[in-house]
Amino acid sequence: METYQIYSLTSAVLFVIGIGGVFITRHFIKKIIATMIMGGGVFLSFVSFAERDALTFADPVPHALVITGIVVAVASAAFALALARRIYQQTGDISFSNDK
Amino acid sequence: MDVFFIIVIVFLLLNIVMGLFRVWRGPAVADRLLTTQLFGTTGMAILMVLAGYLGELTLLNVAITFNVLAILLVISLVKVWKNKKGETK
Amino acid sequence: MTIVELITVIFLVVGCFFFLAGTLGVLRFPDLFSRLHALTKADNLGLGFIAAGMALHIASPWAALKILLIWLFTLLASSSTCYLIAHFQKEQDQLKNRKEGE
Amino acid sequence: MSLIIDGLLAILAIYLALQSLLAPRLTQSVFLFFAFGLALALAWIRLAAVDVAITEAAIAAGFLGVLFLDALRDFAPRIPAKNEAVQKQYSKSQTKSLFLPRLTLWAGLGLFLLIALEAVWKIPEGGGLTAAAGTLLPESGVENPVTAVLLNFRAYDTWLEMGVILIGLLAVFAAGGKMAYRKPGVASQDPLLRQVILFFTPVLFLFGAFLLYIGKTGPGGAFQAGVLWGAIGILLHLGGWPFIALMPRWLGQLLLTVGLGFFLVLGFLFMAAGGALFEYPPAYAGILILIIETLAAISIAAALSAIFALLNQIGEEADEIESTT
Repeated sequence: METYQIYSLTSAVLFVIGIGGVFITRHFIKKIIATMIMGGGVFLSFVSFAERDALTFADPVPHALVITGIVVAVASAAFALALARRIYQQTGDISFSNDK
Repeated sequence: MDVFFIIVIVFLLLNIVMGLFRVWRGPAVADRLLTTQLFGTTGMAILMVLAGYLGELTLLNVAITFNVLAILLVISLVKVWKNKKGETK
Repeated sequence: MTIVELITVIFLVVGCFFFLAGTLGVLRFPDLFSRLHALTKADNLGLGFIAAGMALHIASPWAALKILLIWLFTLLASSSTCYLIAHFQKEQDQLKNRKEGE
Repeated sequence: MSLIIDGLLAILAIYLALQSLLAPRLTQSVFLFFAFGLALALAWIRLAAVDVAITEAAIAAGFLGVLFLDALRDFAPRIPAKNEAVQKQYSKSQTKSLFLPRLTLWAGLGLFLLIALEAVWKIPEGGGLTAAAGTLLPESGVENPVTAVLLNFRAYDTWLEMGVILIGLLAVFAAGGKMAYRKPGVASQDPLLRQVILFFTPVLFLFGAFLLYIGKTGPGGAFQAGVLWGAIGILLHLGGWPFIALMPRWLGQLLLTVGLGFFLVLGFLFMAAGGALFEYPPAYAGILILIIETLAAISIAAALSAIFALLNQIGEEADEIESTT
C-alpha cells in the first residue's frame, strides 16, 4: 500500500458519498455540500495520480487543473447558494417540491 | 526523531477527532464556531510539525494562510448573525 | 540525541499537552464562556510551544521568522476571537431573554 | 510508518463527508463540512501538492465558510409556523413505504462504489505529463512547474477559467437582484472589531503579494493571491466599508475585467506577431507572467468579493422585508 493508493481509494469513496448525498438529502444546502464533496473526491483522485507519476516533482498538469477547479467549484457553489436563498425567500421552500 | 514527529501528528489529528463531538453537539452556533477555530489552530500545529518532518519549508506558507484567514469566519458570524433570532439554543 | 533535539522533544510534548487540555476543555466545560477559556489556552500555549520546538528543529532564520509571525498572528486572532464570540453570545442571550420576557 | 497519518486522514475525510450529509441539523452539516475542508487541505500536503493546499486553505478556511455562514443565516428558522408545516410534511413522507426505491438506490450506490474503487485501483500507469513539463520548464520563464502550466503551457485554460468566475458573478447577480448598495457605509461600532479589521487588511494584502511573487519559484501564484485579496474585500464589507459596492461603476467593471482583458489583448498581440495564442517570447516570459498574474489576482479578488457582497445583499433585503411586515 502506498500513499497515493490510500488517497485514490478515498477519492472513489468520497465521490460515491457525494452522489448518494445528492439523491438522499433534501435540503438545498445539503445538496450543495454533497456536490462539493463530489468535487473534492474528483480533485483528490487527480492529485493522487499526479503524485504517482512524480519524477523530480509531481505532475503539474493535474495540480493546475485542480487549482482552477477549486476556484470554479466555489463560484458555482456561490451561484447555487444564491438560487437556493432566492427560492426560499420567494416560496418558503427548502427543498425541491417533488421531494416532499 | 521521525517516529516522534509522526506520533505528535497522529496525536494532534486524534485531538481533532475528539473535538468533532463538540461540533456535533453544539448547542449554539458559537460553540461550533469556536471548535472550528480550535481545528484551525491544531491544523497549523500539524503543518508546522510536518514542515519539520518533511523538511519542506513552504508548508509554513499554508499555515500562514490558515492563520490570516482564521479571523474571517468569526467576523462574519458576528456581523452577519447580529440581532438574528437564529439558533441560540 | 543532541541537546537541541531533546529541547525540541520537550517543547513538542508540552505543546501537545496544552492541545489535549484545550480539546478536553472544549469538550467538557459546561458553558460557552469557559470553553472559550480552554480554546485560548490551546491557541496561545499549545501552538506557542510547538512553534518554539519546530523553530529550534528547523534552525533556519527565515523559517523561524515565519513561525514567530504565525504565533503572533494567532495570539492576536485568538484573543480577538474570544472577545468577539463572547460578546456575540452575550448579545444573543440578552435578545432571547428579552423576547421571552415579552 | 507515515502511512498511519494517511490512513487516519482518509478515515477522517470519509467520516466527515458522511456526517456532514447525514447530520440532522443544518449548522452541524455546515461546520462538519468546514472540518472536511481542513482534512482535505492536510491530504493535499501529504500528496506533495502544496500549491493546491494553499488554495484549499484559503478557500475552505475563508471564502466558502463565509458564504455558507451567510446563507445559513437565511435558513435559520424565522417563520416557525411554515417550517413546522414543512417538517410535518417530511415526517409524513417518511412513513410512506419507500422500501423498493430505497433498496434500488442503495444497491445502485454500492455497485457504483465498487466500480469506482476498481477504476481508481486499475488506472494505467505512465500517462502523466511530468516529463514533458520538465523538459519545457526552462523556457517558461518561471521555476515553479505548476505556475508554468497555469500561465504558460495551458494559459488559455486559465484565461477561460477567469471567464467562468466572471460568469459565476453575473449568474449570482442575476439571481440576487441589484448591486446598488443604498445605505451609506456605516463603519462598525465595536472598537476592537474595527482594529482587527484594520490590522488584518494590510496583513492579507502583504501576504497575498508575497504569495504572488513567490509563485515564480515555489508554491503560490495568482489564484492563492486572488483569494487572499478577495478576503480583504469581504472583511471591509463586513466591517461596514462596502467599497466594492460604493466604488464608481466604471472602476468596478475595470477591476473585474482587467485580468481577462489584458490576457486576451496580450494573446492576440503575440498571434499578430506570428506566434500561437499565448506564445510568449521566452526572454520576456518571466516578467509577462508576473504582470498577468497580478492583474488576474486583482480580477479574481474583485469577483470573489463582489460575489460575497451580492449574496450578503440577498440576506439583507430579506431582513428588511421581515422587519417591515
